[in-house]
Amino acid sequence: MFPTEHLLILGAFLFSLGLLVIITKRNTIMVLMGIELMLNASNLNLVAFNLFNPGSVDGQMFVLFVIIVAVSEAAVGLAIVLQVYQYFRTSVTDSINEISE
Amino acid sequence: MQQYLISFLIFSPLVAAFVALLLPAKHVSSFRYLTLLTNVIQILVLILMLLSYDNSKAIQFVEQQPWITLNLGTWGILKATYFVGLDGLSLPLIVLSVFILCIATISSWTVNQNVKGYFILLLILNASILGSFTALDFLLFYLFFEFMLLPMFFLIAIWGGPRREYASIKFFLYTLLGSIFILIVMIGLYISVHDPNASGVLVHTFNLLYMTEPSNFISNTILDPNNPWMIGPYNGRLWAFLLLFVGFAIKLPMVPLHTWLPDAHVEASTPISVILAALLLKIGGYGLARIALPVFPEAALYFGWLVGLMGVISIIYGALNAMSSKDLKRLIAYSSVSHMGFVLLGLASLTTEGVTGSVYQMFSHGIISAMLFLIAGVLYDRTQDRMINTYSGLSLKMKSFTTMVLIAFFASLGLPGFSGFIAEILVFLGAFRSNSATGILPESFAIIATLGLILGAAYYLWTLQRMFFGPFNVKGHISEDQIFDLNTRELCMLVPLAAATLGFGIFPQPLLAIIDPFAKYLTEFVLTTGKNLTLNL
Amino acid sequence: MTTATFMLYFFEAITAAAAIALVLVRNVFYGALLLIVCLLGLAGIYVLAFAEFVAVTQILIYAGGILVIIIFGIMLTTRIADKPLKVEHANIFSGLLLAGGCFSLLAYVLTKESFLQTTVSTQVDRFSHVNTIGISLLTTYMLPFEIAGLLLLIALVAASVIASTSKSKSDVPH
Amino acid sequence: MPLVSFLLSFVISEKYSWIVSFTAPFLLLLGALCAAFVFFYLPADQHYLREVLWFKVSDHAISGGLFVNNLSGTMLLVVNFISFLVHVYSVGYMAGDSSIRRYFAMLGLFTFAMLVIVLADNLLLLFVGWELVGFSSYMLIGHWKEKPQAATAAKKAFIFNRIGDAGFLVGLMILWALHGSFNINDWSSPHAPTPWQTAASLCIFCGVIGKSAQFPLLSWLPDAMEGPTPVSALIHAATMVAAGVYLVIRIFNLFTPASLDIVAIVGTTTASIGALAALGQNDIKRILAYSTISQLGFMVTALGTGRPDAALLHLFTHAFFKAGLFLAAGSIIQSLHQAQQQAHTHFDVQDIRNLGGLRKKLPMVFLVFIISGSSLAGLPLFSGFLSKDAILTGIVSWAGGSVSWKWFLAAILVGVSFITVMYTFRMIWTIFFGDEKRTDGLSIIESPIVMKAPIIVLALCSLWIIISWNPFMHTRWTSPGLEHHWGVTTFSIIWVVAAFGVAYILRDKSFQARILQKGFYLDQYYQAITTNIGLKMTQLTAWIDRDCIDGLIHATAYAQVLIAHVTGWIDRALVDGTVNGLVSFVRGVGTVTRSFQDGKIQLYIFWSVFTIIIFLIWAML
Repeated sequence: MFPTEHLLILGAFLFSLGLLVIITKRNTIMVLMGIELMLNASNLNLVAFNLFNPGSVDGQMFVLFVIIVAVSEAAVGLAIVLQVYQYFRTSVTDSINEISE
Repeated sequence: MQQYLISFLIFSPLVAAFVALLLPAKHVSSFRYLTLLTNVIQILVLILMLLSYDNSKAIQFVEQQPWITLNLGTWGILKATYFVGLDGLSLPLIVLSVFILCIATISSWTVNQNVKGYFILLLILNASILGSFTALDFLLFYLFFEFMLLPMFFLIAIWGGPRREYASIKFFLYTLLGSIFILIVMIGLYISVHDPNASGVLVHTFNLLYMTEPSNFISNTILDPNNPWMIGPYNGRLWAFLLLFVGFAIKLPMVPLHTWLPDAHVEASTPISVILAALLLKIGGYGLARIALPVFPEAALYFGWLVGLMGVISIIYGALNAMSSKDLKRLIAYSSVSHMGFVLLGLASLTTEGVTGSVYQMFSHGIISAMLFLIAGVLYDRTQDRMINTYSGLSLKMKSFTTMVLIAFFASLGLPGFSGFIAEILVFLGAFRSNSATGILPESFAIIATLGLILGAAYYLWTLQRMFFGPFNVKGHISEDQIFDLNTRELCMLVPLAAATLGFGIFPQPLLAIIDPFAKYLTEFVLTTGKNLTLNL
Repeated sequence: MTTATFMLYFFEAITAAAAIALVLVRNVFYGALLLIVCLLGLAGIYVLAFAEFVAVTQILIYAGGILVIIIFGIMLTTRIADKPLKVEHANIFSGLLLAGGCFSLLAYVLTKESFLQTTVSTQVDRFSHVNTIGISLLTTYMLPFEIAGLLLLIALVAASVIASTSKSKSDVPH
Repeated sequence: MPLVSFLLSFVISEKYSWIVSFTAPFLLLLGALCAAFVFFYLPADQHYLREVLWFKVSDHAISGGLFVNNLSGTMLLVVNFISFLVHVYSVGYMAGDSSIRRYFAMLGLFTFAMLVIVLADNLLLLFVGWELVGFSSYMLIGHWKEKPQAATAAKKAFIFNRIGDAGFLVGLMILWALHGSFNINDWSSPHAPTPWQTAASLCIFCGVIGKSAQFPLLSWLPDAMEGPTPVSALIHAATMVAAGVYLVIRIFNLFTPASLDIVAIVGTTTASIGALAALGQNDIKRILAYSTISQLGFMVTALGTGRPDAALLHLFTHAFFKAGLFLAAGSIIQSLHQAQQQAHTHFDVQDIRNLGGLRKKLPMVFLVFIISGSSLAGLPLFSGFLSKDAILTGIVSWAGGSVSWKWFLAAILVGVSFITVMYTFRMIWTIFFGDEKRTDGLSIIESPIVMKAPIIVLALCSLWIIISWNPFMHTRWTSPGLEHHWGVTTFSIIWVVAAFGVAYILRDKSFQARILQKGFYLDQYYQAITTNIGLKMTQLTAWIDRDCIDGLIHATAYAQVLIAHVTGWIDRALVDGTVNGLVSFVRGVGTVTRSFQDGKIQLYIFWSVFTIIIFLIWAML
């Protein structure tokens, strides 16, 4: 008996924490980390649900694609953060609110 | 082809307004020429119509198109038609309107502020005036009637004088009040009248011709002649007549309801004053003669004395007020009140002379008041000052202007040879004969009204004496070189008007021949129908 | 309790602890390190959940790739290297509310559903997964795979392009 | 014949179109000749009528027609002839005036309008002419419009006329209601006197009172002397004021006995007031004006006594001698003006106290004054004597044998003719005899021939020959019904001579009673009436308008605004109060939602996720 529910609860927990990070942290990079955390939580869920269907690897395939997307996202996101940083001289999100001005 | 001529008259300014809407606002003069072109086309069409008009027939150039037909199930069918036509009442007014609107356009040449909007409003006004003078469907009439208010309000409120907001709002509220009264009656009539030609189904109609026929009223409705219900001392029809009377009297304007007029005139710019005095006031008289009298003939007989009394009061009161005015335009406005009192008096008399005189007076006052307001405008253009006390001895500097003023003033005070004389004498004759012929007005009304003539002479001559005679002098900030004689454009406006008032004063027959059959028909209809209807009191 | 179960709990605990620490920590650099711990823990869980290939990919890409990028980013955005980049916390209440709500919701759903009855066989061929994945990547998931490659390419090019054109706010003429 | 008359009117109007002013007298001459032609070739007791439809109301056609009989033929001649002479005179008198074109145009219009009155076959057309005469007289009195007095006088004249015209109009209305027609010939047969008929005739007589300056509307005529003197001669002596008399003669059938009595009383009153006032005046033109009023009173009295023929005769003679007097006076005024300009002195040349002994300097004018003045005074051998004699004869026969109030009127009239002699004598004496006063030392040149000629012609017309070969017989003119009364004639000769004597004795006395000078203060009364009643009325109406009606409207407007405020308060306090809770809640939401928009990404995320969660919770529960 594999405690699948553990994985699912953990996924939910990680997802919530990722959300928390995204909302509370004021640094852009930390926000990106929070996103990574949430992506991983979903990956964990995919893996866990894949256990219910032993013959197939569809869930794992999805995990792979998610990782690829995450990579792209991280690359582009960090590039933007760098650019924003050089533009505003800060990586604090609330300071970058020129859109509202 | 003939039947579309009226529609052409009404809609050509709308089309022009639409075209003007599309033109870029910076081509200022294009709007002026466009409006003028529209007016000229209208005049041409009108001449065409006059040539084919037959004095002996009743309503001509009729066009009737289905407009609104709503099936209300058990409530019957609501039917309003696009129904226009011309008869001896509307034709003179249409002639007057087209003519005056053209003059007003020429007079608007000096408008420089927001030209596009101004001329578009002017064109809309043009269409609605013509529409309300030709409509034979109550709903259509009311639509045009109300529609007139809107451009007028803006024309006063945007292009007016210093107190224009006050004046325009006063104008608007007053007229709106009148409109509400008319609306109430219209709804009542709509409920009470059915179309006799509709077979089987109950068709509520707005057709004014059907409304005049007592047999077309549905029994036991509020305005049914045989309806015994009373509202207070009178039955529904008498109330309805009173409401209509007040509604149109505001527009006319009659004395206790007239105070919007001086303010509106003083604040409005010259062309607007011209249109207001020459055309809009006529809607009141037109409405009374077209709707109130024929639809409620027995009420017209019953309240005739009231209408006549208010007319007499207007005549005297307006003249007295004119005498006390210090502002030239205000004086003219009050003189309008006084002159429109003659219209009331003549209509109330219900004699052929009286009614003919009323319509003639509407026509003649249209011409004369247009001229008077143009004169005031000429002076205002020069000096921005209309106070009578500011000037004296203008005749020495402005010779042709003084000639025009003399013509206008004497025409207005009813000198023979001018159109006002014919109108007033007919009204007097009718009003005096009314007692022996119809028993509506006592003779004393006509006699008291002659006081108006004396007062008219007094205030005009006094003004002449103060402003134009004596040694030349102007007060205040006005320099002498601001006073110069008429230019060609002003002559172009004033001379045709002067010629018209002279022409219709010396040769009244062509116009009278148009009006007379209508007046005869109206009086006979009202008298016979009104006497046949029992008055439940 | 089998070793596998123990290992599972262990990795789960590590992951959860690292995630909680990530939330609490103020230093961004520490945060990145804690994220690595968290991701490694997850990789362990993947191994235990019979997803070896995913676990390897996780370690390679996340721990090896993304985290390196993140740490580079941290270092590039820290102006003075010796002063650690501190992070202020904001919206703590709303964040907690949201996260709590989210978690309780998900937990409620999870406990309500009856996944637990489903028996998961542990008797699976341990290496058949990599095989299957390889085959399905080039057959069933051929198109997504190619697109993913393309996406990666685009992302990389884009990232380098974005990062290369540097402009400061003070340089921009207003 | 009618074509000629038509042409006549047409010719006169022609001049209206600003042809050079010198053609005007010529055209008038043409007109006068036509009139003479008409007058002499018209068979007696016949009339000519030509009608053109003017306009039509219902079934009543109102025509514009020309009607010529003996009466209007005479009038035609008088009007045209005097008008012609005045035109000629004006060429000299008005020479150099800047607005001479307007002057002649208005003279032409006046003559035209006068002819309309004379020739009209219906009362409405007559009324048209009546008013036009008033208008042109207004323009002519106010000709020197830069003079404020002229403008005031013109206004006064027109308004006084207008008051009369209003009465006329009422009369027209009554007639229209009675007969449905204005045609004068329709009433040729006397109707049975009804109250309405009396009313109608009296109302029309109101018009006459206004136009012919009868009591109580007489005070405009002296003021009208502000106009150019030829105008005074033409309009205010010869023609226009006589139009009233003519009108009564024309529609004499309409008058009932009762109304005729009133006419007689009015006439007598006017005659006496005019004569007395004339005695007290110092301005030469005003003397003449009051004398005109007095003479008009004579005519009206003659009418009232049922002697239209006598009235017409007096009208006829009066037209000539009064026009002559006016023109002569004008000639004096002009000569003196010119002399003044040369000598650079200034005094009022119209004030007879400044004049004296002019008979040597202006012999021709003196002669004319003597002739015309004698005629005015009613000395035998002059036309005035004949016509006055006719009137007196008429009044004596009217008064009848028994003593009644009618004799009282007769006595007054006799007294008036006495006073007439006195003021005429006084005027002539003061101007032409005695010592020269202010004119001393001025070299006075007589007027040019264009001015002299008309005066002489008019003076000649004042001789008895024009009227009748026998200087004591007037029967050619009067109707057969009026017997020539030698007793009256004799009496009047004696009476006039006696008056002459008295006047000579009293020649140096002046009658400076203020009441006479001011024309019995009539003006002051009118002033008081107009200012007290008229202006108060206008102020009252203005006040009503401004304060009552507008005030009411403003009050309603304010009430509306007040109600709006009250409802607004209710809205705020009660409705809004309940809503305000919501509002503050919404405001909270608003600030929250505002944060959606303030660029904080994390809050965006928070809210979107929050919403999703809320939605999910809602979806699951």
